[in-house]
Amino acid sequence: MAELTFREAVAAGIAQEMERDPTVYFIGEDVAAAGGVFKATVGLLDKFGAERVRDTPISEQAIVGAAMGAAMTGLRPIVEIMFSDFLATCWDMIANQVAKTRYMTDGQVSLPLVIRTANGGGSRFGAQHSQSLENWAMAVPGLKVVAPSTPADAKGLLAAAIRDPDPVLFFEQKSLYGIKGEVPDGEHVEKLGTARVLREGKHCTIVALAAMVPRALAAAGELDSLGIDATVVDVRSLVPLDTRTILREVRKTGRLFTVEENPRLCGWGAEIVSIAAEECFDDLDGPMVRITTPHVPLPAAQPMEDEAMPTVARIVDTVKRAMR
Amino acid sequence: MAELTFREAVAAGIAQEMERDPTVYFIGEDVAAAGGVFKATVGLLDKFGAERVRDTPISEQAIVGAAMGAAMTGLRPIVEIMFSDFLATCWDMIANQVAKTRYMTDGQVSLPLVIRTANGGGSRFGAQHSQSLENWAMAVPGLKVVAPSTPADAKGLLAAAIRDPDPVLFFEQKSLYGIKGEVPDGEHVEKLGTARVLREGKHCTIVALAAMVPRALAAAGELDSLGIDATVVDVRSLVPLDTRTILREVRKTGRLFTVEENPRLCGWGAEIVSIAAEECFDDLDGPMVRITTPHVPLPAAQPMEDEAMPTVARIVDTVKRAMR
Amino acid sequence: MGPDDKTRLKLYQLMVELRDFEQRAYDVFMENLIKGTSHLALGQEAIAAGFAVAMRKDDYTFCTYRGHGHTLARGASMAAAMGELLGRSNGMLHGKGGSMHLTDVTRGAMGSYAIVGAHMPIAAGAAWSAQVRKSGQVAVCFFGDGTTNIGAFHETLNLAVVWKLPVVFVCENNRYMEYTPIESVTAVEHPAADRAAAYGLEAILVDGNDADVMYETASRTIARARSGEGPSLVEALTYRHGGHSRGDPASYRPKEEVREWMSRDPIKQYRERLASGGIDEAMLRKIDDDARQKVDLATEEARNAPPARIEDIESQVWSDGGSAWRN
Amino acid sequence: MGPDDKTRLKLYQLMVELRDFEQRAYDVFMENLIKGTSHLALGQEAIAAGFAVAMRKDDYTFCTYRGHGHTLARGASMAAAMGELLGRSNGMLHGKGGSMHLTDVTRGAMGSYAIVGAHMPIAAGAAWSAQVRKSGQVAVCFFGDGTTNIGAFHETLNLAVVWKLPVVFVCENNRYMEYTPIESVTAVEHPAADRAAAYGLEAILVDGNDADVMYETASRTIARARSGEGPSLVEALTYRHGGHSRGDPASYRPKEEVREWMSRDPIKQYRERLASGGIDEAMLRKIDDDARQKVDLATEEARNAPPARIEDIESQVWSDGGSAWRN
Ligand SMILES: Cc1ncc(C[n+]2csc(CCOP(=O)(O)OP(=O)(O)O)c2C)c(N)n1
Ligand SMILES: Cc1ncc(C[n+]2csc(CCOP(=O)(O)OP(=O)(O)O)c2C)c(N)n1
Ligand SMILES: [Mg+2]
Ligand SMILES: [Mg+2]
Repeated sequence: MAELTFREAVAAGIAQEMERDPTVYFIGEDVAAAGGVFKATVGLLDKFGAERVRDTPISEQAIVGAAMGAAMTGLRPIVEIMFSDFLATCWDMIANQVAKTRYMTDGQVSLPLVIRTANGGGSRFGAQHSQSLENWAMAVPGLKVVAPSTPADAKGLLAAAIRDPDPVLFFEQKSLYGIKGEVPDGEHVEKLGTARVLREGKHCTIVALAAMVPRALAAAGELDSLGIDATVVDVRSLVPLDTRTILREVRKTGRLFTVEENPRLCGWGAEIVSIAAEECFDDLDGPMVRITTPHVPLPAAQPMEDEAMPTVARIVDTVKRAMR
Repeated sequence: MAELTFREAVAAGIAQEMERDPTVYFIGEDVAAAGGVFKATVGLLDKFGAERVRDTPISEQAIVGAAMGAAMTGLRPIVEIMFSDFLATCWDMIANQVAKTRYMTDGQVSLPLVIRTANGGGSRFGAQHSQSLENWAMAVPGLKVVAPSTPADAKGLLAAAIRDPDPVLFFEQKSLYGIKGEVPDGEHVEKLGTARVLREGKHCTIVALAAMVPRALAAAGELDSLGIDATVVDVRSLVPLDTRTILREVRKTGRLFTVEENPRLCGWGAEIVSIAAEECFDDLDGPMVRITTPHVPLPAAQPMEDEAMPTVARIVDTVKRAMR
Repeated sequence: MGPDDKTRLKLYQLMVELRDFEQRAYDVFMENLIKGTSHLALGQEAIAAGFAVAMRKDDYTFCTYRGHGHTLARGASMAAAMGELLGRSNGMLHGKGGSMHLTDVTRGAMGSYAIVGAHMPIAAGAAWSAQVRKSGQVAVCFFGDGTTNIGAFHETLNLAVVWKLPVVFVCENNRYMEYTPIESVTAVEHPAADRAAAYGLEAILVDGNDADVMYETASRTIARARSGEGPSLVEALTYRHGGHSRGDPASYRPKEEVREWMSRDPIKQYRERLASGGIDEAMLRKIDDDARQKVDLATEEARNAPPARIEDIESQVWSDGGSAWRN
Repeated sequence: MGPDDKTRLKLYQLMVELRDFEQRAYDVFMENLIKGTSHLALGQEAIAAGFAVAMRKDDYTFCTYRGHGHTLARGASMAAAMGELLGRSNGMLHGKGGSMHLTDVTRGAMGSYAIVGAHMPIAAGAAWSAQVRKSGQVAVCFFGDGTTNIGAFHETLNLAVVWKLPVVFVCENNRYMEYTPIESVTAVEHPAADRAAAYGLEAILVDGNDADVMYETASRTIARARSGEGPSLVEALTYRHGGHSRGDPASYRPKEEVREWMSRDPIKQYRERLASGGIDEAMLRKIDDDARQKVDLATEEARNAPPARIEDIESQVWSDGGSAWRN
């Protein structure tokens, strides 16, 4: 096992797959010579050359569209959209073209294509560079959606996304790029659509994603000392969604909390709560509560941004009060 | 009271406000000379002239951006985006610029601007011209979201949207354009953020929006004859959301069903279910169930499209089985 | 000079087939058998035929909602096309796509896209793939005059030139974006040709109603792409004989304009040229008759096919054939 | 000829103030007082100053994340700008926007936008509003070379010309989009000037490091817009003295290129021109000293201001001052 940062693990995942499969190509803005603005693709140009690792103009529609056309005709492209906020500038390509073309042609084309993007807040970049937008993708049929929380998963889930025969949106939380963790040596591939139980408790189940996972774990630690024993589940993949694992854990504890970085309305938390409300209502012992950023654009200044996003303190406090 | 079609009511609402307020301008593709591809703006060019009612190039980003710049500087523009599916081509303008600029500037600018768009399925147009996308807008802080179900509301809520000092996305369900209904004579303005209880029942509450409202009502009629007495609520406005009315009705019956035209994941139904799951858990007598289109792009052929969208039969059947 | 007789007959035959198919599509629509919409390319046949005849079998076509002709021109089944329009289970997409999305990947017809401009970068992407796979394939992308004003047009042209992609962009300037005259919403007279220089490209403005010209233009630009010299942008002047889509009587068009363009019908013109060039009238008549018969058969087959299958609704979202988003 | 002495001194003063502010922003960043990012326009001051001096008080400025200078040039408070960079409650946006979003509507500084190209149609919209309100106002929109390759650029230019809007588009060609040389991703040599013809516009390519040239260009294009003759597209050649954003050492740039451009520093050049044109050295020194003092005071004020207020998080989503999405 090597200790890697999250950003190194991303580069390692791409490198592993590009080595294995000559049809994997990687394009994006400033990704080649510069190694990406988050330095998550450093070294790839040197390893794989300028044909397979290419800088593009600032043309998000053309970038995603080009990847789609290439995926339809024999390549397995990886695209970087620098910040997930910029997905909006190519949303037609993603939501209307990439997501729907296989279905509309009744399976005549496959779209093995990965769109990687830096997601989320915590960098004091303001509302146009800080959004957590995994829910935009989740709401569109035809897209798979993945968001890892550790360096090992960054590598393993990215590798799985690249091997997947369908389009995958891969969200890399900016606030995680610097964290370090053990990453298995040699080929490492995870399985999409599998949640991971990180902690088993008796009293409630806290479900979290990406940067909210370490916070949920820290909160569970504090709650323990208050006599509340919480299960913590890392969702990892929103589509496919591992409802089997999630519902099993909810049933065991009878209480569900979700921790979402995104703004309040229509997030993945609402989806999971709604599934539980329909499918395990009788196992519930009390209200299900979502912990989210308020429904506002994210402010830039450090104290405001820190307070807006779900903090460990707010998770602890919310769970404590709801469990009273 | 005059009987108008839904499309006539839209034109009447725009005309009422353009007459009243000289700062209201209307732009879009084929909206002026042609009166819109859905003929919902016929007559406006003649009434208000080519300066206030303008055809644009096929440039959705420029259209919405121009409206935003104009709204910041003294106009109250109305924009037509021909099909809601095309919102994706200008999603950055809507989700990142229009929605966030007031907040980012801490209130230095106001954005009194309405984006009208033809929404939803039932026209056999296929997956790129049939989406119900009100949830995309609902998930973005800074946008108000309205979707009327009757000609009277089409006029009254559109007038309210135009008068509103904030950006409103106004979804006109294509399958409703042809329906007729009484519309109050003279000035008619509704209030945003108010749901309407259309039927009061004892056993369950069915919450619906836009084209699903008549279906929910028809289903309630059939359920009645099966001994199930359902409340039906027309949500009308997703942001602001009239949670007071909705939760009150859910509390009264103890059972909640939502009927959504959109695909399965992360819709407004999930939001309402989640609010109920947190705020009136103790009043619930059983699972809350969402009735939606499956999580697939909408197919084109008539039998497939009809079956994919929530039908009266499916609503009846779902409620009946859940209430057993 | 111009193409040889065999090629000319092929061009003529294709144009007649596309014309007859579109006219039949109009007729069945009037019978209320087409439930959705349809956008006919009546009058624009020379462009589709000119390019299709010049293309290699494994080249890629990308087109729009006005794409029946482009798809059929690559050899896709007429019965499957008509079936798709009628929402039948024999449809090319088994009812999932409808008139606006005809696709036959086995023939290189890589799809009809219904959002203006969206297919342009996708076509560039197929060309990129051909380039790096060194397959020698070329992508040809058809679009309208109105499409030149959308952002995706600009992004695509720039990228295609910078990457020297083997792709030919063909603007079918039929003078209208839906109901609006193109000149009223465009900053330059020739929406594509006047913009070629903005991408370092030659301005190519040709008569889109002349099948020989279109064949020659296609051959030249495809050869350029195939030899690694990069993309081209062609503007072909043409005219829609009918409205924008089903039910549009196109009454916004000046009568004089319509009359003038109808007199320049690409098929009538070409038939006369062939006849005066020594092609036997009987041969032409046989092509006409065969085309009509082909369309008759295809229509019959589609009419008799059962409706699209409800059980297909939840298939083919994913490569495993299904649509499961959860376990 | 060129501008008169009063104008020249104003141009010089503005450039020095913008330079000193940016340098101070860099310093406080190095002190780790700026938590987010910041994009400095060091070296590009002549463009901001030339336009700001030529603009009427009620004209509109739209700029990018690299917008400190453009905002300050309109007369916005330096203390409020520095406060915003530092995330203080005295910030121009009270901490909500940060470095990339400086805005002072009372000065016509209509916002700094952080998504490439997005502000271009918004600027056109402000011009449309001025046009129909017959206010005589002009909108000026600044953006970079890299921005010319995004779709919004194309849509905006076309619309602005078709509607003859009173707007001036100013491309600050500093040769790089972030870390990538512009020529490696652009189909033409001059990303804006070579594309003007695609919108029926004159190609305007000027020395963006010459304040007199920028002032003259600004005056001419603004006058054209104000008189109803429509938009202009200006390409001003310039250079970033530093990296793209905080912490970028810009080591990807050839040393020779950097040396050459540094020798063409717009402020140094202009100071020499003024001095050799008979302006008293003491007068120039006073401008230099005043600017430094102004920046000192502003920085002091910002440093001493309390941090942005947490209670503001949920305010100003809506015009009622709040953020309620439910009742
Ligand atoms: C982004 C987008 N905007 C608007 C439309 C609606 N629309 C469909 S066809 C069309 C006109 C296209 O004109 P043109 O490019 O000239 O092609 P033609 O129909 O003449 O073949 C419009 C506006 C669309 N499909 N996509
Ligand atoms: C749509 C979009 N894509 C990418 C980015 C990231 N980005 C920020 S600045 C920049 C380079 C812009 O270059 P240019 O237009 O030349 O302006 P400059 O920074 O040189 O002033 C990029 C790619 C962005 N903000 N928005
Ligand atoms: Mg056209
Ligand atoms: Mg630049």
